[in-house]
Amino acid sequence: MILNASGCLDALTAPDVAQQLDCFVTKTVTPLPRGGNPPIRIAETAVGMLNSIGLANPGIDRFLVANLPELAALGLRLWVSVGGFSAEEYARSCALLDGRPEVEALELNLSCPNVEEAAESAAQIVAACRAATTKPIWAKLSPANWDIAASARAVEAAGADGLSLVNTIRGLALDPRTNRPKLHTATGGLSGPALKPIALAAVFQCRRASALPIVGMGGVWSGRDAFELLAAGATHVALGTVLFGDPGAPTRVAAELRAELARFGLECPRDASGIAHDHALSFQPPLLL
Amino acid sequence: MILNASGCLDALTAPDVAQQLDCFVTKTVTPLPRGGNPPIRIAETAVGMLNSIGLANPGIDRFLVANLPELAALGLRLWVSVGGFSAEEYARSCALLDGRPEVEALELNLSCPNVEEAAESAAQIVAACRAATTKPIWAKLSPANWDIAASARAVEAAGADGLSLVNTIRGLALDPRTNRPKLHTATGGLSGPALKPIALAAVFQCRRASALPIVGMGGVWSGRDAFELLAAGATHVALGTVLFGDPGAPTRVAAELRAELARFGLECPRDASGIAHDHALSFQPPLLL
Amino acid sequence: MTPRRELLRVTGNERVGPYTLLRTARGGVEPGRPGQFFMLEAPGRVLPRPMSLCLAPTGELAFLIDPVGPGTQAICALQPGDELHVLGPLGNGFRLDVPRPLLVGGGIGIAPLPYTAQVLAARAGGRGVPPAVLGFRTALHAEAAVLLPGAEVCIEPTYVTALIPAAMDVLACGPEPMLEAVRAQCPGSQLAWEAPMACGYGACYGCAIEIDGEIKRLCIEGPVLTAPGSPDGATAPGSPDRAPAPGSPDRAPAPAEAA
Amino acid sequence: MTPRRELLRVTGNERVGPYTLLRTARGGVEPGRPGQFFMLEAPGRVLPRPMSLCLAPTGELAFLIDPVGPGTQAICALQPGDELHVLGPLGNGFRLDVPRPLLVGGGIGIAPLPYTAQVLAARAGGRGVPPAVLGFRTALHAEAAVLLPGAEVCIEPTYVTALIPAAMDVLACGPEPMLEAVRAQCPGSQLAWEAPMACGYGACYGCAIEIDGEIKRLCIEGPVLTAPGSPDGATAPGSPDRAPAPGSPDRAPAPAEAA
Ligand SMILES: Cc1cc2nc3c(=O)[nH]c(=O)nc-3n(C[C@H](O)[C@H](O)[C@H](O)COP(=O)(O)OP(=O)(O)OC[C@H]3O[C@@H](n4cnc5c(N)ncnc54)[C@H](O)[C@@H]3O)c2cc1C
Ligand SMILES: Cc1cc2nc3c(=O)[nH]c(=O)nc-3n(C[C@H](O)[C@H](O)[C@H](O)COP(=O)(O)OP(=O)(O)OC[C@H]3O[C@@H](n4cnc5c(N)ncnc54)[C@H](O)[C@@H]3O)c2cc1C
Ligand SMILES: Cc1cc2nc3c(=O)[nH]c(=O)nc-3n(C[C@H](O)[C@H](O)[C@H](O)COP(=O)(O)O)c2cc1C
Ligand SMILES: Cc1cc2nc3c(=O)[nH]c(=O)nc-3n(C[C@H](O)[C@H](O)[C@H](O)COP(=O)(O)O)c2cc1C
Ligand code: FES
Ligand code: FES
Repeated sequence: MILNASGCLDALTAPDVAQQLDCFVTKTVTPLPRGGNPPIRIAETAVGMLNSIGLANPGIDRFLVANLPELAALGLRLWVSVGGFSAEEYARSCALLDGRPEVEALELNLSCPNVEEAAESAAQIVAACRAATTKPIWAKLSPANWDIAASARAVEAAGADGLSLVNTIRGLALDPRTNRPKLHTATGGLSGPALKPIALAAVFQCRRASALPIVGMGGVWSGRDAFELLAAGATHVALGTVLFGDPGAPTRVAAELRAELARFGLECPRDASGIAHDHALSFQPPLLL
Repeated sequence: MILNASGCLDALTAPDVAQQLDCFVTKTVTPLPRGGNPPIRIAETAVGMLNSIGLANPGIDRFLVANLPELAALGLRLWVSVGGFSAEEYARSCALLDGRPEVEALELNLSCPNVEEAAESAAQIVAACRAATTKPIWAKLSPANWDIAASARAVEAAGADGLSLVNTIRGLALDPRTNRPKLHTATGGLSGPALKPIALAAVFQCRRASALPIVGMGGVWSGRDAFELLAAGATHVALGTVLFGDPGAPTRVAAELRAELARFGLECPRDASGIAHDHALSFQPPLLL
Repeated sequence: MTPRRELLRVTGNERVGPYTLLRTARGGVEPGRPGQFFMLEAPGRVLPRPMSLCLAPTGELAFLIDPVGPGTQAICALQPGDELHVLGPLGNGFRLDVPRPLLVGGGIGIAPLPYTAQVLAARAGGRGVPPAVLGFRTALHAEAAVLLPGAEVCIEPTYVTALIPAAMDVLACGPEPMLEAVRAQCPGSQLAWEAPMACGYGACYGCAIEIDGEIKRLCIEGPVLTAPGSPDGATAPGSPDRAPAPGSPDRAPAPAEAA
Repeated sequence: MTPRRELLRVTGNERVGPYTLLRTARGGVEPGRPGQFFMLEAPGRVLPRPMSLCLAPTGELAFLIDPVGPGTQAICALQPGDELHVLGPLGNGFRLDVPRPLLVGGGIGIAPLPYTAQVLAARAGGRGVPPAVLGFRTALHAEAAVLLPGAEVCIEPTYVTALIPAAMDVLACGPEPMLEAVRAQCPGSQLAWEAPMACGYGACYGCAIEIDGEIKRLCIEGPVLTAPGSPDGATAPGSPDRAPAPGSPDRAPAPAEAA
């Protein structure tokens, strides 16, 4: 399954891009509306980009009333990315979304500002949300983590149904003329091809540590990149930064991925999942959706 | 001051490269000798490289007897990088090095395999070493850390005299023919230009959080890169991966750095340190060596 | 509907003062309305770069580019026969149904005006090209004025605002300080703003600015925004009553961290 | 002393079978001893690539390159007039003071042999070039044999080891399985091994292999290592009595994590 990475596509302004995907993931929705950070919010680096959008979103209440019906009208399979600043905030949003049939799954953005990324904290949030919804919960982890495998095990134990790997990692770029940070917030999240080896390592390690299905993301630019995330252990792949330059990427990457699978005599993405591991992994993640 | 990054230069096989530096840093020395990991140990990625050398080194006892006198004979200013698997191991090596006048400072590789990178753990190691030596202690931190500024504050409180930022971050690359990891250990440390925005962010955040001087490193390829690390808050710069392709890099980067300083009307590296910060920082790190 | 993205062949690369006029085959890409923009692939870079359409010769598109950084330099280095991906037209262009149009450009802000003049002239039938005033930093930059024959040109320290007569329907593009000055001086003027853009079609929220007290995406709401008021003193219907201040953090909400 | 690194101009790029013979001006770089190697800058890549010297025409250096991946492909794409940094000569080459030299090459392993033959011939005075046997995968690959006139050539399924007479002083270069076979068959043979190399001068420990039960750096201790024994059955003085097995994890120490 090919999805978009949360925050990298607005299905309402670009429905035809969203329709190329197997499933659309919303930008992270927080309890209160957020305008986001002041400009400058984006900058380019060597084979990557930095962003400090700052979770601009209408807030969960308005999202439920205004955005969700519009998104549902597009007929897309829909995941909602949920953010917050405490386990209770996450759980409240999950509870509000639980009753909405148009929402297929919830992705918890556990790499949110001001939210501690320690394994217990992520697990606490997942546990609180688990109690609030019966929908599948995908835990999105940050690669800025000495032992991401431990986090994966912790959120699995807390009741997550899947992992989304990875969010951006903190980076900084200076303006060559002023020597000041390009971004207003100074540091921002690094995405794009620069993130790919880091994402591959995270997926590889989490697949060893946990039986959960994984949405792999980070610098996917081609079908080969998608194939490699699958090989490292992902069961699905999400496209982020590539969408900015190439709104046709979902169709292109899907075609390239099919060709790459065929080259290795594999029938479907599932057959490629985990093949980079030395020995057959002892488990097969559940298909989940 | 321009140094080499630990593990990226052997002064004994390339003394003329080491002599271009202001100060030579040894490869990390552990209590027991280590052969390192099986091949393949290195691989290239987009604008970066992965390594899983595995801390190959002769062990502290043989290092003191064999390597240290040879290094001293080269007449270099010398830092020794110390590794271990517990605070006691680090402290024991520091105590052994404390009495050696040819060693100017100790860099603690706190991003070592099997050593928890949690803030307390790094601080515990620093505290143990602080009790074992009067030599300056530089704490080398990993960027795989949700809150590196907290780690910086913790090691400062524990008695570190400086920070070395950053070590490599975990990455993975697959062989395009076999779809298996290129490295024998599967994952390895990502270094080179891909690490630069991550290193800049770490230096920037730690400079805000702590008054310690900082050796900045991560993808320095040019005098401009060195300048940017200084601007972000480093007081010194270390060269790593660039040395592999260009053993003349210390001389070249130093010359380019002088030109870059001149372009902005600055006299010495110190004048550039921290200029990327919006407001004059309230402290000036001590010169320390 | 997201606009068309196509791989277009470069057909020309000419120097115009310090700028480069890059011509491409048009393929199936529509030139769109004057003031709309395109995202041009920048070879070797991760993100494309937004560019106004400068000219639309038969079967071609032409962009005027100031090589200020790595992306624009990579685009300006393209030679005839090379190919690049082009996405567009994007955003909202100038409203052209105005009685007394005056084109106002500053520096590389001249870029969208030649195509604007051409379309206005075509609409006006025999009544010729609309008047235009242009300001430049140096005589070298002012060489770009050849692209807008008949325009009145000034060079710093004279500012282009000194050349704008009253009660005209201003269509302006230029650096932010110039646009701020035009907005203050010319009620109801249509101003083409800039912001850093990663996508150009509403996906990234990188181009957000404050419009009407709300954070909006310039690529979707703009890049052309109408200043409050009208040349006659009335309020232009349907136009935002507060103009944006891209890049001015004091107008933006309280900072938070990361995305 | 680290060897010289210089920016050299490419003077030629010729196809030889599936390989590329890249010629550069020599500058101040010494050709060194046959079997030594150079680190060639690979345009657009982070790390340079190790290459044996293939030929040393007056004022030039020439490398024979198999474009197997991004680095070698980038080097093979260089054209006359381009420039690249070259560091070397590095490592230990072949000992040439042997009474009955026989050159043995497999595939791209032919690379160091033409220069080796030339130097041996010069040392031998009028007694001509040393004998050589070469094995290749296909007839196309075998076209590279033109670089070593007079060599006996075989193509798979015949293996080059079938062509090696007894009691010769073998100087061999080729893929690992070939070198293992030669080592088993020819006591005292000098074998040029390969390992991934980031630096070529002892800085990175990336090329480590097991030699004499110890982990050593192939770039410093090799790439040429002498197999145990001697063609006559005696033990060659000063040569390692155990040959390395690069890339064979079973000989390497227990795995640990990261650097
Ligand atoms: C809707 C829209 C339409 C545009 N149309 C055009 C166009 O038709 N022609 C054109 O040339 N540009 C146009 N631009 C601007 C152009 O997109 C940017 O200059 C370009 O993205 C910069 O990319 P870069 O990689 O070259 O430089 P970057 O490294 O991305 O940026 C370089 C820096 O230079 C600054 N800068 C911008 N202009 C100048 C300047 N004149 N001198 C010095 N520094 C400067 C920028 O603020 C930026 O921080 C347009 C922008 C937008 C949003
Ligand atoms: C001392 C030394 C001397 C060398 N001399 C030469 C020389 O003179 N000429 C030369 O061409 N090479 C030579 N090599 C090998 C050469 O350095 C590598 O092929 C090169 O570094 C690969 O870089 P890459 O980026 O092209 O491929 P990478 O992506 O780095 O590697 C490609 C992969 O292909 C594998 N591979 C290697 N050879 C082949 C092959 N024939 N077919 C398919 N896959 C292969 C490698 O194991 C590697 O995993 C030498 C190596 C050493 C250590
Ligand atoms: C502009 C931008 C905005 C993003 N916003 C969000 C967000 O709201 N929530 C979230 O979980 N991730 C967000 N991300 C992270 C992406 O979902 C993704 O994890 C990351 O970009 C890595 O994938 P990529 O390299 O393919 O872009 C954002 C990324 C970018 C570039
Ligand atoms: C081959 C290699 C070996 C390394 N060995 C060590 C080491 O022994 N101890 C250590 O603290 N860091 C080690 N590092 C990390 C570097 O010191 C440095 O932190 C990192 O490479 C980032 O700098 P760079 O991008 O300039 O290479 C090693 C890096 C490389 C590439
Ligand atoms: S440029 Fe991406 S939302 Fe406007
Ligand atoms: S190649 Fe770097 S030590 Fe041998």
